[in-house]
Amino acid sequence: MRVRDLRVWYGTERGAVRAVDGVSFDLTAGETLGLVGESGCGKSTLGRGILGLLPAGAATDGEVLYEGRNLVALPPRELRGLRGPDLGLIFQEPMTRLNPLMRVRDHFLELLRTHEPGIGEAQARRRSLETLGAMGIPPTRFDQYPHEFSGGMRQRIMIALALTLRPRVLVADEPTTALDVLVEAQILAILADLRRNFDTALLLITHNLGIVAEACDRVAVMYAGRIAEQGDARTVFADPAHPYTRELLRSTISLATTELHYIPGAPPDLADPPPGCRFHPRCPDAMRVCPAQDPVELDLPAGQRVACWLHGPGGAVPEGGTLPLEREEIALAEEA
Amino acid sequence: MSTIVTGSGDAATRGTLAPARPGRFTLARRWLAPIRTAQRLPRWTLYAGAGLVVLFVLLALLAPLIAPYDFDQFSSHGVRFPKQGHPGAEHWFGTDVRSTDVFSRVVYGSRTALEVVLSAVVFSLLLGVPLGLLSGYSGGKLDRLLVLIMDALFAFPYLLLAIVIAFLLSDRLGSGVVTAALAITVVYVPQYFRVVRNSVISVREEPYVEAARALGARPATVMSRYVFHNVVQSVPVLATLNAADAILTLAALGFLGYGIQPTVAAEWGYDLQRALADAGAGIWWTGLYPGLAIVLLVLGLTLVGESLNDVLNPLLRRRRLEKVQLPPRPGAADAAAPSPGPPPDAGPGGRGEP
Amino acid sequence: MAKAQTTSLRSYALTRLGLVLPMVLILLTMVFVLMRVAPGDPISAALGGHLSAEQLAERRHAAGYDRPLVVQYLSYLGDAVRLDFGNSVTDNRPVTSIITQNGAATLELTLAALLVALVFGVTLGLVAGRLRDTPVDVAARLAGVLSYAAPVFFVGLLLQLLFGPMLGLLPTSGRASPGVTFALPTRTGLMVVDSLLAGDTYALSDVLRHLVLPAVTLGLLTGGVFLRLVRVNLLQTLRGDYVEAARARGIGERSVVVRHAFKNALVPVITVMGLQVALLLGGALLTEQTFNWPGIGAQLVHYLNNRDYIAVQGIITFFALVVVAISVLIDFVNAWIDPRVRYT
Amino acid sequence: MPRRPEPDTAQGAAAAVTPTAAPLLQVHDLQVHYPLRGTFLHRLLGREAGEVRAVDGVSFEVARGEVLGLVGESGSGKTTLGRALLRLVEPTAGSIRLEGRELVGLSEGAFRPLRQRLQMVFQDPHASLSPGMNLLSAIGHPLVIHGLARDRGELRQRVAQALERVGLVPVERFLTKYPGDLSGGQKQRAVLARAIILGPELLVADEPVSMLDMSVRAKILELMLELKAELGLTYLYITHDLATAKFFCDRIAIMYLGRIVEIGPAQAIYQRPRHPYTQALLRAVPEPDPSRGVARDLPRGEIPDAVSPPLGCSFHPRCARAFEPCGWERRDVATMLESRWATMAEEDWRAERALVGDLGALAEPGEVARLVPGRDASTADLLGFLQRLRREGADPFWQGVGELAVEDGAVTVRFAPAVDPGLVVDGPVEVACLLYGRTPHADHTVPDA
Repeated sequence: MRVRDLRVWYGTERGAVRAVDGVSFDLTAGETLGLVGESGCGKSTLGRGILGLLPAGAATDGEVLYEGRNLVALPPRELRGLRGPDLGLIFQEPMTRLNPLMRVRDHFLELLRTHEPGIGEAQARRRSLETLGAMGIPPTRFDQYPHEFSGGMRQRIMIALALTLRPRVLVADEPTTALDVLVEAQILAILADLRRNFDTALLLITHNLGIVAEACDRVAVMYAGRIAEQGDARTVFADPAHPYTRELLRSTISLATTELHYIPGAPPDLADPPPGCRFHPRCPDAMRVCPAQDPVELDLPAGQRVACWLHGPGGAVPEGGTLPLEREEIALAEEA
Repeated sequence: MSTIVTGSGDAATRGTLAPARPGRFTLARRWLAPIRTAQRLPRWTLYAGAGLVVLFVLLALLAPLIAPYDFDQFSSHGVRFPKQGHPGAEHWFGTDVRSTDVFSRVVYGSRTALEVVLSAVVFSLLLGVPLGLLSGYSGGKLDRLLVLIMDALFAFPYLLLAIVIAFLLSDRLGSGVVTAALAITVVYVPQYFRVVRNSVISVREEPYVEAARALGARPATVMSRYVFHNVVQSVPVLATLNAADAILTLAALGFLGYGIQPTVAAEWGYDLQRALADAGAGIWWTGLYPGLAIVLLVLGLTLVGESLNDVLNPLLRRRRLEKVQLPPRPGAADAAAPSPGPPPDAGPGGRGEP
Repeated sequence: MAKAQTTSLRSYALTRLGLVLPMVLILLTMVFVLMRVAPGDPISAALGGHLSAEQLAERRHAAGYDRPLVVQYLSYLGDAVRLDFGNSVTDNRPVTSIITQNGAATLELTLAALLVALVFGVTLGLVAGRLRDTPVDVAARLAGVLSYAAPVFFVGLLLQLLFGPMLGLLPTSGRASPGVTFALPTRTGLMVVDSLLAGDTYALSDVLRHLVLPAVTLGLLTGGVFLRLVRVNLLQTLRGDYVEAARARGIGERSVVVRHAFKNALVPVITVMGLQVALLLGGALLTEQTFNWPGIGAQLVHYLNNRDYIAVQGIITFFALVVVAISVLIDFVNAWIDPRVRYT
Repeated sequence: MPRRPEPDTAQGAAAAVTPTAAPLLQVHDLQVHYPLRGTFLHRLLGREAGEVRAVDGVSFEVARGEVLGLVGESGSGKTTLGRALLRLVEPTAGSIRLEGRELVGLSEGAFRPLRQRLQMVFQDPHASLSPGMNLLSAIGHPLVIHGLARDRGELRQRVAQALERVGLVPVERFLTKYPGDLSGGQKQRAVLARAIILGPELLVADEPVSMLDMSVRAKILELMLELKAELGLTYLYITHDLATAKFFCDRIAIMYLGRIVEIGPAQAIYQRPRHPYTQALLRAVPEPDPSRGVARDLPRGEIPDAVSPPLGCSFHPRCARAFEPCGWERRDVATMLESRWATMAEEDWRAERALVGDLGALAEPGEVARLVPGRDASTADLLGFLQRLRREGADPFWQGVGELAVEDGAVTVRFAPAVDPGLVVDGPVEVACLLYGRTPHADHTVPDA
């Protein structure tokens, strides 16, 4: 799947919110791409935008190429046909994602009958139990109701539901945020094995850099509706090119943290984002050119792709543009 | 839906911290804020409903000025009014079987209705809300007992209850406004009790109530300063919808003959019961106008209640999502739309758009 | 593995029945107290004018009103449990016979009205919720509010003006034309059922024609409440997480709306139906007066006017027991439909 | 950026904080049980409706100026414990002593003055402040309650001072603000201001940063460290996040299902976790280091239902190193069978399922499991099947199984008697696991994490 210059804007009373504002990236089969960013940076909108699951008031343009077809331009009926057999989505809170009045069995039968009308009950049962078994759900609990399962079990059922028809692309929107540490690790192990067992391309959306580092091959760091930096996980973590990636890594508290660090200020209001590079108000390396012009996406020799004037093509920077930007200190209490 | 064309020019209101205007009304203004910003449908129904209610309030207050005759006057200057006379210049709504002027009875009827309903709502508020607060916050045996009693009252066909109480009280207090109001009160106390109790129970679990207890605040302070504020917001909606219901109950009592006796005051339900006999003979005006009066007043109150509920209840308040029209992609207009080139290959130049 | 078990419907039923006992007790006590609020005792209240002092005393002794209040209370409870409400003072008619004869008429009217309310209220509610904020939604909501705002007797009056003399198609008083009432053998007391059992199509059509106007009038009243409730619930379920998850799985919009949203939206309707029946019984009282339908409501008004407290007490107790029975029934239906209820 | 004071000597952080005389807080065998709202029948027949033992016998001490971390997943009872200390929830048993003074059983009136010394910060900043009170009245309310402000002037001045202290400057702008106008971080600062305005000694912080954005978490933690240094506070830091706990706390107590399973200096625990649960937690925490893959050897299943916790050590059903005395019991038979069938093809698991009768009977705790064979299966088939599984011995479950026998038409599985592990000293740490403090069996050496 190739996403080219995708834009998703919401119309609200305060004007148009530019949740996703020109995002491009690739997702290849059997590869896991981690999409990471603080809350409110538009990563969920991007995840849902690809599958066309946006609320009514959202406007989308740009290209999401999948097997030669642009999903953004696809008529809704055809796009719905793809959801299930080709595209899958896993949500954050598992507790409310299953219909409380339907047994787990009926969820699977409904799914299989919708996409493969002719399928017999026995065959449908067998395939559902096979996927559920792979997720660690015992066959004896197939006929039970959702409220009889714990949070972790329900998330496994959701993943099984998404994987039953072997989709080529799976989007997981903060799949483990609502779960405890041990159950989170169990779910991450399942998602990381998707490559081997189901040859699925996985877009894993999270705010936790640790999950991206351990479970993803490539990573894309998103800030205020745009991708600041993307590339192979090892390269990006070892030598972050974009100042935001660097600051985010430093402010993440992990077992190795010996010193607290934070990024001053708060993520911008997407209805009226700062001009030019949207990180410039909070960026320690901000230069004069940063608020003036949008940064240009560039591929660095090490393999990352970054949108920042620090690496910007020399020619496009007006002279004097690289002088540090003077601006008044951000107040301590000016925060998210 | 209106289309918002976004140019880089128009500066949408930045989300700056609104300068705080200290003063007594800040709290009230915060409550009313959602109403001011209500969107199309709820705002329109709110104004329509309010208009109707105001009309009837005016009718009630200025009844003597508006009504040409007294509510039980059947003659003027010695001339007796026609019996079941057709609506005409003399009697806009015609006259009924007791040859009293229908228009005057409708006008005075609004006064009775509002009087009874207002006192009923106030009585049930004064009884239901404190009981609900106490029971919701204290819990334990008192709570279980009260809930059982209120549920029993709630399950009972309320009209039956109202009739029996009105009937029993009429011996002692006479069948005037007070009896009707008390009869209706008993019916609605359980509703206030239940709504207030449920919201107290949900608020009691909120962290800021626990924080108040952690600070050492006495239960009374916790209830008044922390719990009351957040519970009382649901009462206005309930009061309006209840008032609408009370009017129907009052009319029903009147219709069955247990409401306010005709000699005491004009009452639409009673007039309708009289008009039922006329209907057989095709006399429509004696029933139509009091009936319409009931419907319009109840409609007004329900619309106000409904739209208040739509506006205040965050769940129902639907963010008005206007269709947004994307401007052409910056810089894409002049360059050919980026052809889906080969996947980003390595190399310094890259494929950046200008 | 935290294997929670679904407690069977049976054990849930036991607990639910357990909760009914205090409710019935409270209702019966309330009725008993209400009756004692009236001045004097039932006998003198009802027959004070006609009988001499000692006859009154003798009748009062026979009826046991001179016993201490507590003893009266216990005997009242005993009778109520055995559904023996004694005889009415004014016409010495066993209250139980009043209940069976007139009660059936009220039951038939209430059931028909409930049908109308469900059809009118639920369908319009689903339509309004689905097509939110379109003209259809506004019209449906207005219809809902109007049907709720118009008192039963006013609608009855309008219908009588419209259908009565002018068209004569739909009779506006009584349960059936005199001929049919006389001919029809009463097995269940529900004339529609009796005429079906008797296979008498003419009687059936006559009874149905009599039933239409009162049932519609009473049905509209509760229909308004159902409409508003279903609409609000549907708005919430349409935004439910499992609906979004179903769409993400590519389930067709129609089955997402019907199988997921509608079904979950209707569950709360069932729980409220218990309360609505109480509203209906109240409304039946009015409808019976408007269409002089020989129901138990009409009887109650009649006995109340004659201050016949024993009959009134009996009828009200019947009402209370019916309401409690229906609320238990509704809970069973609820537990059967919503597995979570059985589980808690 | 303040550097966390590195413990100068390598041998452990115990020396970092020199506990002064008597410990500030002593908790001994604290228990908090919530009665289950039994059905009407339970009350009618007087049968015990069961209860949730949220806190099931916890003992620890907190020295003045120390930060003790209570780390555990959901259902571990850490939040209930925190709230019990402030009597927001009544303890069922045990004692809580603040500087030697017993708090459990004190009347609310007698306890109220002591509340000035004990304050709490809650997890959800958006819900910790009443929407109807502006910051001046919200933060000033504790002073009004305890009558510490003579007049409005002094009240305003002390609130302004507190706002200054937590960084909500310029103060005039924030005094008349309502919680609705503030961001998450700002609200948590206001909550901290309210907590410190009474000059407390012990602050119970229940997940103070878990609902804040990554970039704000560090700022609030740093503020709390500054407040501790400046006001000599003692913290009880409740969290599920092992990373912030490691940075923030001097000593740590790991909690599972209402009990402390391991307690000791933070450095010692992170360097060499002893309890299998702690080891698993530290393996499972995702670290931002791509060379480390996703954790693989994880405990099975999930946190059991707290109403009837597993016998013996409540972690045994999930523990890969559980052995004979750990408390294997009847319910584990069903779990073992079901997790086995999850991985098998349909025909195979159906065949095995047919052998075993109703699994429902295995839902109650008990040291003997009685398995009635399926309709068309004999006790011999069932016994053979179980013995075959035992020979495979793939599941630690079989370590706890004593004798398999056929008794009147059913196969009985007898388990070794369960031993409830108490806290045992092991170096600078105390741990509640049967692998420690006893003469460990030959084949259960204690591998390093």
